Amino acid sequence: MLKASFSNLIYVVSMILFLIGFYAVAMRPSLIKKIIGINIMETAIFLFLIGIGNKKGGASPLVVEGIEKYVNPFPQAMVLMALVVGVGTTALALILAVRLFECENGEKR
Amino acid sequence: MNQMVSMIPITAVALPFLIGIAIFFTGKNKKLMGFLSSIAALLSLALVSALYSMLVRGNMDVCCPICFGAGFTFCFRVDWLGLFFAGITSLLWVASIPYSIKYMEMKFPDSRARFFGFFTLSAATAIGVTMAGNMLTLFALYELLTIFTYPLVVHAETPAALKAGKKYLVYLLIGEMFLLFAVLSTPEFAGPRAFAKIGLISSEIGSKMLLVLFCSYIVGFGIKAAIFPFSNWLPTVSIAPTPVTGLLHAVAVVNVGVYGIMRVILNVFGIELVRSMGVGVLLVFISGATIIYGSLMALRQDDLKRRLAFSTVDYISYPILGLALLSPTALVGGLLLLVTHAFLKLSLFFCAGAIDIQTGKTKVSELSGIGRRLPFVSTCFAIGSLGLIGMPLTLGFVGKWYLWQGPMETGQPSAMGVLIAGAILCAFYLLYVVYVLFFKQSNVDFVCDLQLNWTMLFPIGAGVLMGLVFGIFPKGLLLLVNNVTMCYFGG
Amino acid sequence: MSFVLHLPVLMVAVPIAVAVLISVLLTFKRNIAFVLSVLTMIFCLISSLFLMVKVITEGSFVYYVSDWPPPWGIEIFIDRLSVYMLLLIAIVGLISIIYSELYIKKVLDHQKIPFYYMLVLFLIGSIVGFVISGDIFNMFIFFEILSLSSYSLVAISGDREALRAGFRYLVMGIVSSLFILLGLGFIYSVTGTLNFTQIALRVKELSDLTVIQTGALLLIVAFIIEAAIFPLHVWLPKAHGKAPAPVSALLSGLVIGIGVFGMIKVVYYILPGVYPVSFVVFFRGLISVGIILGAIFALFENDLKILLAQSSISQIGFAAIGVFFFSYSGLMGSMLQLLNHAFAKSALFLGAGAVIYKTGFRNLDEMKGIGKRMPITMGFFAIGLASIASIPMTCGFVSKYYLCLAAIKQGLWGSVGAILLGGFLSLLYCLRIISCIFFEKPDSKVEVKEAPLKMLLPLGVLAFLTIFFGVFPRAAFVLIEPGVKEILGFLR
Amino acid sequence: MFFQFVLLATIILLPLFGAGLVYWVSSKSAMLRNYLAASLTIVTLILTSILYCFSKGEAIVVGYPFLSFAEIRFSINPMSALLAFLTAFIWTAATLYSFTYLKSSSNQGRFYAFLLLAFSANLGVFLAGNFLTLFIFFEILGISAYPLIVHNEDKKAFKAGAKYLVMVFLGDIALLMGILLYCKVTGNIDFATGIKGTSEYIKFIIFALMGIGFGVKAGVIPFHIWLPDAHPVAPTPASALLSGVMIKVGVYGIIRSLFSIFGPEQSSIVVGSIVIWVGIITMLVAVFMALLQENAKKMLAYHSISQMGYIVLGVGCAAYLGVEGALALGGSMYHIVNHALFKSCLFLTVGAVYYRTGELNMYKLGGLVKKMPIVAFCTLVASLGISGVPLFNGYASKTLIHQALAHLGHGGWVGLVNVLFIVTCGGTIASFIKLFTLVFLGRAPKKYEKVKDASSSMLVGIMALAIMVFALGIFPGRFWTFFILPLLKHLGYTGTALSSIRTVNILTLHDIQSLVISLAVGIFIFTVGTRYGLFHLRFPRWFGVNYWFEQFALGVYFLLHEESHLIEMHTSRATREIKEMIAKKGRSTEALIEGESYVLRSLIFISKRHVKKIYLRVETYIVARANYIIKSLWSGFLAKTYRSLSASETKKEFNLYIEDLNFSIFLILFLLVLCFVSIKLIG
Repeated sequence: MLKASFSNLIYVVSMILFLIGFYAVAMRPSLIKKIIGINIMETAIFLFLIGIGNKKGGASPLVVEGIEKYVNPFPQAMVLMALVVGVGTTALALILAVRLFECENGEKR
Repeated sequence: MNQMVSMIPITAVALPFLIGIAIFFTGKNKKLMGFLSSIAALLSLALVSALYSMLVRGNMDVCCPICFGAGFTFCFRVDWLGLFFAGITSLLWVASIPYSIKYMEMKFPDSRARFFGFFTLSAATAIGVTMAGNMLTLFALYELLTIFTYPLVVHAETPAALKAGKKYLVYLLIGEMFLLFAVLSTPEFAGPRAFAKIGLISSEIGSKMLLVLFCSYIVGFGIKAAIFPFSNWLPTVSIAPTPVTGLLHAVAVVNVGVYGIMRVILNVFGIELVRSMGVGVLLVFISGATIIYGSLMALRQDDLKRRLAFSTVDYISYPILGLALLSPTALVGGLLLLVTHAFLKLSLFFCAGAIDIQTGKTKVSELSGIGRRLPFVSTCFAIGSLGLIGMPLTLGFVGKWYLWQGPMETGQPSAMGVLIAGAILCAFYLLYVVYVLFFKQSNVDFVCDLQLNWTMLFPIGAGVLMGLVFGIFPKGLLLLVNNVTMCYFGG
Repeated sequence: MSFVLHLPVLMVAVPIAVAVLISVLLTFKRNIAFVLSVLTMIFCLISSLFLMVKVITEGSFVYYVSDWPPPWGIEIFIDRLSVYMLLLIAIVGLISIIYSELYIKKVLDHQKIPFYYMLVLFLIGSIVGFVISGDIFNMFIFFEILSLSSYSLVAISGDREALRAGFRYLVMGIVSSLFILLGLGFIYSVTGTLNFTQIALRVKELSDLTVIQTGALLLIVAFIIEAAIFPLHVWLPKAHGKAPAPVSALLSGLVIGIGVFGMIKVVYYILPGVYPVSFVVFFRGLISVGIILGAIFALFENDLKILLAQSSISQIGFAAIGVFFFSYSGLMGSMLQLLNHAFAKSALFLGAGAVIYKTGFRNLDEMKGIGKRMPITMGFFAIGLASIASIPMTCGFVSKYYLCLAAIKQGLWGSVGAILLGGFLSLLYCLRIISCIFFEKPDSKVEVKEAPLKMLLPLGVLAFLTIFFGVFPRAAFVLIEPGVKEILGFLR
Repeated sequence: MFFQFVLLATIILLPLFGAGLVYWVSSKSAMLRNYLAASLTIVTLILTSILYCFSKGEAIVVGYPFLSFAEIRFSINPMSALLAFLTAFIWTAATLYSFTYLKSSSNQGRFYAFLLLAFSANLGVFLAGNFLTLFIFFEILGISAYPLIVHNEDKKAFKAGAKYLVMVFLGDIALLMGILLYCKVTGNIDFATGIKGTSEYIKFIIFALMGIGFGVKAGVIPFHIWLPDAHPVAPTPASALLSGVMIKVGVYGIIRSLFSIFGPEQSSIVVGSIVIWVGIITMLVAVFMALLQENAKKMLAYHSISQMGYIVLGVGCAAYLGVEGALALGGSMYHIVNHALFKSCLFLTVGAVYYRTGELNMYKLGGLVKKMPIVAFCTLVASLGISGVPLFNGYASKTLIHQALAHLGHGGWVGLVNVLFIVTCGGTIASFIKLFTLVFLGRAPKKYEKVKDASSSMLVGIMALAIMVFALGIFPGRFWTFFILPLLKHLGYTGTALSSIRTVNILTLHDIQSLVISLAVGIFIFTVGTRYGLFHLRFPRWFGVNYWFEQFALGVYFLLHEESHLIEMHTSRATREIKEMIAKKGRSTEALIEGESYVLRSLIFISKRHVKKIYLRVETYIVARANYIIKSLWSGFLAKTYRSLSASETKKEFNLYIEDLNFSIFLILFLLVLCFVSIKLIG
C-alpha cells in the first residue's frame, strides 16, 4: 500500500492539493482565499497531467540523437495552454474581487 | 367502415380558430368584432352540418391525418360520437353569440376584443376536441381548451375572479397531468385514425396496469367533467361572465370531459374490456357520488349562478352514469340527457344573466316577484327547470325514460337509488327557484330601467323551445343517438 | 461547395477576430461595434445554413485544421446535431445582438458598450468552437473562453449585485472547468488520446473501466455545474437574474444548453456505454429533483428575471434528463427541449428586458396589468410562457411529449412523475405570471407605451419560431432525427 | 278512424292551447277571459259526450310514435270515455262557479290558465292508451295543480303546496320506476289484462311501485299527508276539482295497473288483502280525523280520503276475488262517479257559504238555511248522497261494495272488515249531520243577518251537480247497465262473471239492515260527540304521519342550511393559522433557499466544528419545510372541510393559493402512490 502510494506519489500529492484547493473554494468565505484555492486546484491538476506524461527515466521531449525514451510531450503542451487560461481566469477573478471590495466599502482608494 | 379523406374536419376547427385570432386585432371596432364572432360560429355550424350530411350519406368516417413525425401525429376524424358532441357545441355556440354580444356590451364594456377572441378560440377548440382522431390530438386540444378559457374566467379581473381562475387552472391542469400520463402510456392511440378502432388497448399489459391507466384516464377527463372529488372548480368559475358560464362551463367544457370519458370507455378500452375489468361499477359509484354531492350542494346555494353551476355538476354526471352502466339503453338516455342539459342549462344561465342585467339581483332569496316583472325570462326559466327535472313532453323526460331502464337491464340497484335521489333533489333545487320567482311575495320594489331586446331573449327562448320540440318529437334525435350507440354496441 | 468545409472554423474565427478588432478599434470608432457584430452574426447564420444543407445531403464530416490529422492537429467534427446547435446559436445570438442595441445603451455606461459587443462575440465564437471541436482539450479551451466571457458579461454592469453574482458564477465555473481538465487527464492517462473517435475506439478495448468512469464522472459533474442542474445550480438564479436582459437570454438560452450538449458529447460521442446503472439512476434522480425544485422556486419568486432563471433550472433539467434515457425518444425530447428553451426562454428574458427598458419594473407586483399597456410585447412574452409551460402547439409540448414517452416506454416511473409534475408546476408559475400581467389591476398609474420596434422584432421572431416548431416539429426533425439515430449507433 | 283522431286531439289540445290563450287574453280583458274559459270548457264537455258515443264496442286506439317501443297513444273505451265525460262535467260546473267566487282575487289569469292546463292533463290521463301516455299526463297534472293550490299565496298555501309537490314527485318517481319495470318485463307499455310468465314477486313489486305512485295522488294512507293541507287552502273551485276529479286519477291508475298486472284471471289473494286493508284503514282513520275537524273544507278533505278508502277497498275485493270480483270493481267505479259528483257539490256549497260569510269554521256558523235556502238544499242532497241514504247516489255504490265484501267469506278478518266498514259509514253520517246542523240549522249569528243566497253562476254549477246526485240515486240500475257493465267488460271480465251481475238487487234485507245499523251508529256518534265534546278532542302532534314528515323535512333543512357555532369556531381558527403562515411565508422561503445551498455545500466537507452547525441548519431546514407543508396541508384540509360544511363561502376569506397547493400535494401523493403501485405490479 505504502509502496503503491510512493510509486504514485505524484498523483497522491496532486489529489491532496486538489482537495485543499477545493476546500478553500467551497468553505472559505474570503474571496481572495477562494481565488488562492482555485489556483491551488489548478496547480494540482497541472501536476497530475505532468505526472501522466512522465516516464521513468525519460528525457525532455526534445529530439536529440541517441535518446530513445522521451516523456510524453502532449500533456506538457496541454499544461502550457491551461496555464495561460488559468492566468486569465485568475486575473478576472481578482478584478472582480477588487471591484466587489470597492463596491462594498465605498470609494476608498 | 369506409374511410373518406376530407379536409372539412380540420377546416371546421382551423377556420374559426384563425378568425378567433383575428378578433384580437379588431380593437375598438365593435361591429367587426361581433361580425367576426358570428361568422366563426356560423361557419363551424355549417361545416359540422356538412360533416353530418357526409356521415349520413355514406356512413363513413371522415378523416384527415396530418403526420408530424414518428410517434407524433395529429389527426382529425369524425364519427357519430364526435359529431354528436360537435353538433351540440356548434349549435349552441351560434345561439349564444347574440346574447353574448349584448351581455358584454351591457356588463363588461372593457376589453371585449380579448373576450370574444378567447371565446371563439375556446369554442373552436371544444369542437376540435370532438373531432380529434387520436388521443394525442385530443389531448393537445383538450389542454388548449383549458388555457383558452382561463382569460374568460378571469375576465372581470376582480380578486375573486383571479382566485377562481387560479383554482380552475390548478384543478384542470392536475387532471391534464394524469391524462398526459395515460395518453403517453398508450402510444398506440397516437397513430392516425386511432379512434377508428375499438378496444385497441392490448390487455397483455397486465390487469393492474390496465386499472392504473383506466383510473388515470378517468381522473384526467373526469376533472373537466367535474366528477365528485374534483368538482369544486365548476361552481367557483361561475363568477365568470354569463356567456362563459353558460356556453363553456355548462356546455362545451364539461361536455368535452364527458366526451373524453366516452372515448376512453368506448374506444380505448372497449365495452368488453371494461366489462371484464369490472370497473363500470367504479364509475357508477363516482358518478353517483357526483350526482348526490352536486345536488346537495346546489340546494344550499343562495347565489343563482352558483346553484346552477352545482346543478351542472349534478347533471353532467348522468351521461357518465349512463355510460358506466354499459348498456345501450342507458347510454342513449345519457346522451339524450346531455343534449337536454346543453339546451336547457344554457337557457337557465342566460336567464340568470338576464335577470342580473335587468335587476342586479344574483341571489335566489332576492328574486321574489321577478316572475311578474320579467315574465318571458321567468317563464323560460320555469320551463327549462321542468325540462331538466324530466317533466314529460320535454327532452329531459325522454332521456330519463331511457336512462332509468339502464339499472333495470343491468341490475344495479345502487344506480337506481342514485337516479331516484338525484331526480328528487334536482326537482327541489330547481323548483325552489321557480317558486321564488313566481309565487313568493316581494317586499322590495325594484326598477327595471334597462330593456332587454330580442338579441338576449332569442337565445333563451330558442334553447327552451328546442328542449320542448325535441321532447315532443324525439324521433330525429333518437335516430342520431342510436347511430352513436350502434357504433359500439352493434344492432 | 468545398468552401463549406472551412465554414466551421470560420464561424469560430470570425467572431473572435471581430471581437479583437472591436477592442482595437474602440478608441476611435465606437459606433461600429454594433454593426460589426450584427454582420458577424449574419455571417454565422448563413454559414450554419450552408452547413445544414451540406450535412443533410452528405451526412457528418470531419475537418482537420491545416490538414494536420490528430493527435497533432485540431480535429473538427460536424454532424447533424452540432449543426442543429450551430443554427440555434446563430439565431439566438443574432436576435440578442439586434435586441441589445437599445437596451445596452440605456443600461450600460457609454464606454462599456464596445466591450459588451466584444464579449458577446467572444462568447458566441467560443460556443461555436465548443460545439464543433472534435477533441476534449479543445472543448476545455473553448469552455474556458466561454466561461470567461460569461462571467464578464454577468458582471458588466458593475453594480454590487451583478458583481457578486458574477463572482459566484466565476467560482463555480472555474471549478467546473478544472473538473473538465482533471477528467480529461484521467481519460488521457488510459487512452492516450483526446480525440473523440479515437477515445471511443480505445475504450472498447479496455478491460478495466474504473479510471475511465472516474473521468466520465468528473466531466459530467463539470457539465452539471455548467448546465445548473439541481445540487449545483446555486449560481444560476442570481447570475442570470442580474445580468443585462440580452445577456440573460444568451446565457439561459444557449450557455446552459451548451452544458447539456456537453453532456451529450461525453455520454454518446466520447465515452459511450461506460456508465454503470447506478450512475445513470443517480443522475436521473438528481435531475428529477432539480426539475421539480426549480419549478417550485419559480413559483415563489417575485423578481421576474430571477423567476425566469429559476425556471431555467427546471427547464434545463428536462433537456438533461433525456440524455440519460439512452433512447431515441429521450434524445429527441432532449434536443427539442434545447430548441424550446433557446427560443422560448430567450424570448422571455427579452420580454422582461423590454419591461425593464420601458418602466424599470423588476418585480411581478409592480407589473400588474402591464399586459394591457404593452399588449404586443406581452403577447409575445405570453407565447414564450406558453412554450415553457408546454402547452400544445408550442415546441415545449413536443419536447415534453417525447421525454415523457421515453420515460414511460422504459418504465422509469420516477422520471415520469418528475416530468409530469415539473410540467404541471411550470404551467402554474407561467399562469401566475400571466394572470399578474394581464388580469390584475395595476397599483400605479404610470403611462407605459409599447416597446420600440427594434426590441419587438427580435421578440416576435422568437415567438414565431416557438409556435412554428410547435405546429411543425417536422422542420426540426430533418436534422435531429437522423442525428439522434446516428449517435445512438455509437452506443453499440 | 280519422274522425276519432281529430276528436281526441281536439279534446286534449283545445284546453291545452286554450290555457295559453286565456293567459294572454287575461291581461286584456277579464270578461273576455271568463267567456273564453267557459266556452272552452263547455265545448270540451260537448266533445267528450260525442266521444262517449264511440266508446261502445272495441276500444279505439290512436297514437303517434314517440320513443322506440313506445308511442304516445290514446284509446277510446267505455272506462276512459265515462271518466272523461265526468271530468268535463264537473270541470264545467267548477269553472262557471269560479267566475263569481274569484271575482276579487288576484292572478286570475294564471288560475284559469292552469285550470285549463290541468283539465287537458286530466283528460289526457283518462284517455291515455298506454302507461307512457298516462304517466306523461299524470305528471303534467301534478305540476299544473300546484298553482291552483297556492293560488292564495299565503304562508299556509305555500306550505301545503310544497308538501303537495314533494309528495307528487316522490309518487311520480315510484310510478316511473314501476312503468319502466313493467316495460322491461312485458316488452311494451300497453295496458293489458295481466302479465303472463313472470314471478308473483316481480309482479307485486311492479304493482307496489305503481300503487305508491298513484296512491300518493289518491291520498291513500300513509301517502295522504298532502291532501288535508292542500284541499282546504285552494280556492273552492280548485278544491272541488282536486277532490272531485284529480284524486280520481290516482284511483283510476290503481285500477289500471292492478288489472294490467294481475288481470281478473290471475288475481292474487295476498295483493287483494293488502289493498283491502289499505282501503279500510284509509276509510276509518280519515273519517275519524274528519269528525275532529272544525274547518268545513278540511273536514271534506278528510272525507275525500275516506271515500278513496271505499274505492280502494272495492278494488282490493276485486283483486282478491279475481274473476268473481266484477261486482266489487263495478261498485268502485260507481263510487268514483258518485264521489266526484257529491264531493264537488259539497265543496262548492261550502265555498258558497264561505263566499258570503267569510267563515269556514263550522262552530261559528249557523242558521243559514233561511238565508241561503238553495245552497242548504243542495248541501242536504249531497250529504245524503255521501252518507249512503237510499234514493241518493252514494247508497248504490256503497251497497255494491258492501255486497262484494260479503263474497270474501265470513268470520275472521273479513268480519272485522265488515264491522269497520259499517262504523265508517256511521262516522260519515255523523260528520255530515254535524256539518248540516252546525252550518244551516240553529240560530244565525248577528253578523250574518244580511247574507244572501249564492249568485246565479255559482248556483248553476251547484245545482247541476246536486241534480246529478239525485238522478243517479233514482236510477242506479240504468247507470249500472249503460255505463258500468261495458266498462267491466273492457277491463277483462268475461261473459259468465258479467252475466251473474247483470242485475243486482241493492235493496236486500241485509243491505237495509246494515243501513239501519250504520245510521244508528252515526246518530250515536253525533249525539255522544256533541254531548261530551269529543269532536274537540285533539291528539298530540306526534300522533300523525304529518308530524313525522315535517320533522324529517326540518332535519333535512337543518342539515342543509344551518351553521352550527362549532363549525364557525373551527373555521376561524383555521383561517387564523393560514393567515399567520402567509405572513411568515415571504421570509421563510428565502431562508429555505439559502439554507439549502448551505446544506449542500456543507455536506461535501463535514468537519467536527461544523457538525453541530450543520445539524442545526439541516434541522431548521427540514423542520421549517416539513412544518410548512404539514401545517398548510392540515389547516387547508380543516378549512376545506369546515367550509364545505358551512353554508356560505363569501363570509370567509381563505388564501386560495395555499388551499390549492394542498390539493395539488394531495394529488401528487396520489400520483406517487399510483406510480409505485404500477411499478410493483409491472416489475
